[in-house]
Order: sequence, then structure tokens, then C-alpha cells
Amino acid sequence: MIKQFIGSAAFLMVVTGMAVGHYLSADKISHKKAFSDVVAVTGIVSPSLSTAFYEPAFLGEEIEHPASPQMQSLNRMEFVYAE
Amino acid sequence: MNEILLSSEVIVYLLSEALLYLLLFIAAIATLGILKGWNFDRFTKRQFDLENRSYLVMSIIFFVLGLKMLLLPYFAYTIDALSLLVPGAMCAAGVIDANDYGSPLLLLKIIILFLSGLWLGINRLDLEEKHYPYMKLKSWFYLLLFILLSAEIVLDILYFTHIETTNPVSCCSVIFGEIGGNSLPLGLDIPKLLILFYLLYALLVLIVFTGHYLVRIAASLFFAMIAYYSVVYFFGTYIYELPTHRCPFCMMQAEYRYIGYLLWGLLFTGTFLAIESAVMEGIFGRDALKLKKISIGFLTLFVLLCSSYVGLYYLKNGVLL
Amino acid sequence: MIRIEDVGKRFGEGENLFEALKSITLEVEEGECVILSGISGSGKSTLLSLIAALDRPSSGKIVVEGELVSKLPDLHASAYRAKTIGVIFQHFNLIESLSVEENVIVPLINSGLDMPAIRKMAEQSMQRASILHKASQDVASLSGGEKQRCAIARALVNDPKVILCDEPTANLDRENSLRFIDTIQKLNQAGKTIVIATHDPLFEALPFESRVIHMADGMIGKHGE
Amino acid sequence: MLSRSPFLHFLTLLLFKQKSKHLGIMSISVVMIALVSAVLFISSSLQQTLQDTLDEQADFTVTRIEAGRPVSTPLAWADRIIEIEGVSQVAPRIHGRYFYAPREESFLVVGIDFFDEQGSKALESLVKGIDLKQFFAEESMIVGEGVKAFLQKHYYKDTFSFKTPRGQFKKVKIYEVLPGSLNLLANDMIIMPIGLAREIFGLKEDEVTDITFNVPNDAEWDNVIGKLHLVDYEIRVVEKREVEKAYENLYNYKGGIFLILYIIALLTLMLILYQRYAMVYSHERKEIGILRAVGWSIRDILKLKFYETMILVMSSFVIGTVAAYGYVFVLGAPILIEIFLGGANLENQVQMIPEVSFGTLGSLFLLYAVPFFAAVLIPSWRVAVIPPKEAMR
Repeated sequence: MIKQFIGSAAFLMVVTGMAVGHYLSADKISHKKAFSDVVAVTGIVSPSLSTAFYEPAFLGEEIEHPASPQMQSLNRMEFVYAE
Repeated sequence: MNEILLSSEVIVYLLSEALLYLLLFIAAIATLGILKGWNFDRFTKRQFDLENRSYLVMSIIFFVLGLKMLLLPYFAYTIDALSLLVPGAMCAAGVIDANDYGSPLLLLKIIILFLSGLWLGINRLDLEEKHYPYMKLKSWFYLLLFILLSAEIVLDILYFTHIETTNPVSCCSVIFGEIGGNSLPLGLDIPKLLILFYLLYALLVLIVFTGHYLVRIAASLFFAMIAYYSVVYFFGTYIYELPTHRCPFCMMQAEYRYIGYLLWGLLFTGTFLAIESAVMEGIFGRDALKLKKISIGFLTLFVLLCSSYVGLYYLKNGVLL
Repeated sequence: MIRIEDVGKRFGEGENLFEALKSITLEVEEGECVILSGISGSGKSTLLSLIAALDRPSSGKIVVEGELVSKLPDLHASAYRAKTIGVIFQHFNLIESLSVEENVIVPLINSGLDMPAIRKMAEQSMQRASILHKASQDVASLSGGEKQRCAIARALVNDPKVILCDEPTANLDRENSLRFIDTIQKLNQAGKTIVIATHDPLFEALPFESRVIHMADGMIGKHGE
Repeated sequence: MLSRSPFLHFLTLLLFKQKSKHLGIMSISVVMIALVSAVLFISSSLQQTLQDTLDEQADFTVTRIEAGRPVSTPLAWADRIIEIEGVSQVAPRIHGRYFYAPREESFLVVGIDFFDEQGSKALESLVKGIDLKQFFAEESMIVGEGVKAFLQKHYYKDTFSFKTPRGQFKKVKIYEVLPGSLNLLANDMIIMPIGLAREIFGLKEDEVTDITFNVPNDAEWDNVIGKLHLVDYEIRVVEKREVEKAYENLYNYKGGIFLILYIIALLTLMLILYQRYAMVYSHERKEIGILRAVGWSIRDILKLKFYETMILVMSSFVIGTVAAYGYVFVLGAPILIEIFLGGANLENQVQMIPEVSFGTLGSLFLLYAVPFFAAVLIPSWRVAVIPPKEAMR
């Protein structure tokens, strides 16, 4: 094997090792704890997707305009204009 | 299109299988040409071309075999991943049983791996000689293999298109459980099964260096079968540390450190090499000392690995399950 | 020893049929130096490639060092080439992107030897062909004569019994040609069997014992002179 | 020792001497691998994070529906649900999206109860040093990072004035900002006392948005659903398993689309590869002719090609995935993350938890390596079997 090859293989291994190290050293537990806390406080587990107002923002929510599917759905607006 | 066909593992798996089949198809056509026109005594350009073509066939089979060896565990992984989508399935066992194609498919895959390994062995012998003595044999052998491979891809497609995501399937506890599941063969019970397991292993070690080729093949196959049942019905329960958990697939999951892949891999390759060495010595009269050594090494590792789970459990808990 | 029995070689079929060799019978003793002379197209190059098992005859038998080489499967033909034969081609046929040493080790890569042993053999061979001083230089930067010596080093690296040269001096000037003949003489003295296909008149009168065989139209003419 | 192997020596020698030959294929492959694995990394990270939060989610949510759309739920239902056997932790909730009309953007406003013990504890661990009494006493709120940034941009420094449906303005103090690591869940979130939320949404005292509760025994689930429907005709029940299913499909679907795009790209790569290897340059042909003339067999040549391809495949795969890893988990996947989060609402800067599914990586490897080898196999064989004399000409 020639030097260049050994050099590049070693480089690849170091880079891979760095990625693996980063992966193993990531603090997942406190992260998970924080997420659980948010859910415990709010009871809502919907991801904060940057969706438009008339897009589904809650998982499993179906939004449709019953008469005309292209129009903004009715059920997205009621939080503001509730009776 | 159902959800099964959209899952990425299935797409990857089927795509790979289809691509490999395409190559195998090319190899089959080349093989037909070889069978039709082969005559090593002739000095024609055509004969020369056919000899070159045989290299294509062997590269394709070599390549495909190598990938099929990767694809078999991947297949297990795929159906394991599908158990999330199929209601009732806790692991691959339920998904494999989701329709009538699953189990034959898995069996066929193992048979194909065995046979193509054997093909490569014959091919090596053929190349060592100066007049291609086994060319006809290996060509016919390949055509047989190709028929099996065609059956495999048909079963692959049938299997994955017929998994229902609405009908619940049984999970492994039902399939291998005590009630209603298929019980042990030959009227064995657990102690007899274990005695047979260790006896057969000892027998294999003892006769592998003798000349009883047929006995060796039979013993290896029998051992593989008994080993399968022993792992599912006895050793597996120690891997899961649960006396009622009997499943050949769950041990491939991350919770058990993927030990199933190693365990089954050792058993399959060990058995295969034992059979191949017997074939090489019995039929072709070759020396296969190296094969025998590796095979016994693998099987020994397999037996030790199985037993160590029992031993460790006993050491840790002071009782047996 | 090379024994050629009733060897013919035909190319093409039907109207395009061309008979390059017509029933050649020839024996070359061990340690002998044979010059195949004749104009281009006389079949001498074809004969050389048949001896090297680079090609197969359409009929007849070729036996080299006890091996029937006229009908060898590729795996054995190449093993035979790697073990028994050293070839020097007219156009040198070196891999231009590699250095001299890297070119010289090529025949030994699949020999089962390890790298240090191969390096050592390459060094000896380059010494013999007097190109050692350029070992690490790229082939592309060499002169014609140096390339020739590199090709010789490559042909000698596996210590072959038989050396085949195809028009070795066609691309060389007179000085380098004489130098080449000098090398051949040394090899011949070392006991190698040498077959040279050439139309260079320089080889008609070599300073050492050799047999000249004239070829024309795929047939052998008068023996020796 | 590997380094003493002449074959490897020669293989690597050829690879590096002729690197320009491989560089093109290599860079295309690396880009493709990096792109696809980045997408897979993002989706598996997001999915995993969301899956983990599911444990805290209540088993059931009920709302009242009127003409097929959810409307405010009577608080009285809560008392009736408690009476159902096997039900625990019944909690009426008030939450909803507050629409900030001028910019067509919206916040998720959640009202929380001071008397919810578990929630209070979690809040204390979430916002260090919070004085619960003070927080619930004043009209204040805890906002997500995205909300904070948005308000800042619109010159709301410490307070924000909500407009209630009755047309009044309600000034609310920003008490604290949630840490950025929670952005995946809480970017557009506003947490405030429940009474305040009720006022902002204009709900009456006996109304809530929905009611959640747990049924610890799974076997009771269907039974409970049956009883719920006796409570009121207008009841709609959302089960946790529906939400679970939705999670799985959320990014699977996007992964699936990407997979199809990837397959198209892959076919293109295969074509390029096939072309590249089928179109053998004369000097390449000559090289192989030379190798065979000096004693290499067809098998040796095929072996050379095979290992050459293997090194290319492996190294491009490793480079691609490692680059994707760095891009996603170190740099935070700028640009690409937008596909997953959308760009219509508040800008979200999600911090992703490293989550690599090795099964997925294995799939990716197979999907890449199999076609690569398959495309190279036949052209390599073609070159390898050219008679050496012809090849050297």
C-alpha cells in the first residue's frame, strides 16, 4: 500500500471517529427530559412546524372545507373568531 | 400500493433483488450459449469467446452470492422493521407468517445460498484444471440454481404484495408458544433435544476428519435442524431471559444486541462449510482441510455462544429458567 | 525447450479468411538464440504471440518447457506467462503513468511473493538491465533507449527461461540497438532461450552463436545460414 | 501484514496515479450520498424526538364537534368522564392558535393550571428559578424562542397585547423564554395561566378547548370509548394510537418521496457509470492488455476492478455520510431543514439531537452499492477479456 492511500484512509477514519465520538457524547438524556417536561406542562405534543394558519398544525387533524376543498378550511379559524 | 411497498426497506430490498436478478438473467443466457456451443477441443474463435463468457457468469455469480449473503440478514431486518406496520406483529416472526409465501421464501433463500456457495466451490475446482472438466456440470447446476432464483424473486414479490396491514397476525408467542404452536419434532422434549444437540455436535467433530461423506452431510443437516429447535425452544429463552419467549427473530433486535445475526450466521456458515467440505472430498476427491477447520471452528463458536447464555444466566441468578 | 508442431493460424472467416501461419514446425533447444527474420506480415510476430500463449493456434501443438501451451485456459496461460516467459515488445508497452520500478514489478504482483521480496527482485532486474539509476522516474519522461531497458528489466524480473522479443530494435537508433544486442548476448550466455522476431539486418550477423530462420508468407524458409 | 501485499500496493498505486479518472464519479456519488443521508438523518432525528415525547401524552382527548368541526367543549363533561371506571388524570385544557393578523402568522397559546401538581413540577424544572405564585398571579406568559424573536422584531419588548374576540386588548408580560433546544415543540408556543388563555380566546367560564385523560389499562380502551359516546352525541375522541400512527407517517412520507427522487438520481448515476466504464479509453485498454501480456489472468483483472470499485464505493459512502452527519447535527442542517418544518409561519431554528438509525444507513448502503457494482460489472468484464494482443495495439 502506498503512503497516499494510508494517509487518506487514516484521514477518513479520524473523521469517522470524530462523528462517532460526537454521536456517542451527545447529551440525549437531558434533552429528552426537557421535552418530556414541556409535554407534562402543556399536554401538547404537536411539533412546532412552521405551517401556515390553514395547514394542519395538530397531528392527525384533518382540515378541509366541506364545500370547497381549495378554500381555507373553516375549522382553522374558530380559535380566533369563536363565539 | 399499500404501506408495505412504500416503506423504504422494502423498496431497497426489492430493488436490489430485481437488479441482481437482471444480472443473473444475463448470466443464464450466457450459460445457455455455453451449453450449446462448448467444445474445448475446438480451436475456433467461438470457443474462445465462450471461455471468456464463462468468466462473466462466474463474476456475476460471485458478486450476487456476496450480496445475497448481505441481503439475507437485510431481509430479516426488513421484515423486522415491518412488524411496526403489521398489527399484532411484535417481531419478524409474525410478519413472516403474514401470508403463505413468507416461510417458503426464507427457506428458499437459505437453500440458494447453500447451493451457490457449492457452485463457487465447483467453479474453483474447474479453474484449477487445464481443460475445464466441470464446465457442463456447473452450467447445468447454474441453470438449476437460476430456476430457484427465479422462484425466489417471484416469491419475493408475491410475499411483499400480499402482506395485509389491516388483518392482525399472530406474534411469536403464539407461533412458537406452548398453546397451539408447532411443537418439537420427532416427539422430543427439551432434555432429549439438548442431549441430541450436544451429541450431534460431538459426532460432527468426531467424524469430520473421517471419510464418511454421506454421514457427514446427513449429520450436518440434522445438526442444523436440531440446533434451530434448540435455539428457539431452549437457548432463546435464556437470551430473552424469559421462559415463555420463544422466537428465532426477536434476538435480532437491538435489545438483544443483534446477537441473532451472529448466532444464525455462525450456524449457517458452519453447516454450509461442513457440507461443502464433504462434497469436495466425497465427490471431487479434493482435500478440504481448511474448510473443515473453519466449519468446526464456527460450529464450536455457535455451541459455546448458545451454552454461554445458559451459563451466564445461572451464574447471575443461581437458578435455571 | 520450445517445440512447435504443424501450427497454423487463421484469422477471419469466408472471404476475409487470412492464413497468418501455415503449418509451422520448429524446435528451439534450451539456451539457443533463434532469430525469426522476414518482412512484416510474414507471420513471425504471430508465431511469437502463440509461443507466449497470448493467442491460440487454429491447429497444431506448441509445447514450451514441457507445457502444452497451445490450448491453455486463461488462468493457466497467464500463470505460464508469469513464470516462464519474458516478453519485450516493439512499442515497449509500458504503463506510462507509472515509474520504472512500478512497471518492473507488474509481472510479480500476483506471484504470491510479498512486497519486500518483489522489491528486491525488481532491483536486481533493473541492475541487470542497467536502468536502476532511473528507478523512481516516470516512464513517460524516459528516452527510447531507457524505455527499452525498462522493458528488458520487466521481462527479466520473473527470471524466465524463455525470452521473446518482438521487433526489439525497431524504435531504437544504432547505438542503442548495439547495446541491446550486447544485453541479449549476456542473457544468452546466462542460459536463457531467446527468440527474436525482427527484420533488422543487424541481427543477421550476431557476434555470438545464433540460428536465423527466415519466414515468408506464414511459412519457414531455409534454416540457418 | 496488509501493507506487504503487492496486490494492494499496486491497486492503491493505480488508484492514486489515475485519480482524475475516478474523481468525477466520486464527487457525484459523495454529493448524492450526503444529500440523501442528510434527509434521512433529519427525519430520523425529528421522528425520534417526537416519539420520545409520546410517553407523556394523554391516552385520550375529547372535544365537542358541531357540524363536523371542533368547537369549545363544556367543562361539565369532565365530571362525567371522571365517573367512568378506569379513567384517571382527567384534565380540561385550553389551548389554541392565536392569529396575529397583520403578518398572517400564529402562535400556539396554551393555558395551564396552577393546581396541576405534575405540570407545576415540570414547569419548575423547565424554567429554572420560576416563582410559580408570581407567574400565576400576574398576567404573564412564557414564550418559545420563535415567538420571542417575532415579538422583538415587531417592537414588543416585554409585553404583548392580545386582542380578544370581544375586541378588547389584553396586555401580557413576557415572563421567561423557553430554551432553544426545545424549538421542535415549543418554538411558537406561549404558556400562560389558564384564566388568561380563556379570556384571550373568549371562552366562557364553563367552556374549555378539550379534555384529556388516561386509561392505564389498555384492555379497557374500547370499553371506555363506548361509554364516552354515551356522554354526549357531539363528542369526538382522539386516541393516542392515532397520534402515534400520524407520527410514523409524518416523516416516513417525506422520506419515501425522497427515496423515490433518490432512486431516479441513482438510475442516472448508473447510466453515467455504465457509460463511463463501457467507453474504454484506448490507454485504459492498452494498460489492461499490458497487464495480461505480462502474466495477469482475467480473474486478476476482474479482482483489480472489483477492489477498485469497492474502495470507491466505500470511501464515497463514508465521506458522504460523515459530511451529512456534520451538516445535520453540527451545523443544524441549514436550508434543508426548511423542507421538514415549512417556512410559512414563525422562523424555527431547531436543534437536532443526533439520532442515527444504523438500519437506515445499511439500507442506504445497499441502495447505493448494489447498483454501483452492477453497473460496473459487465463493462469491467468486457475490458478484461479483450485479447491482450488486440488491447495493446
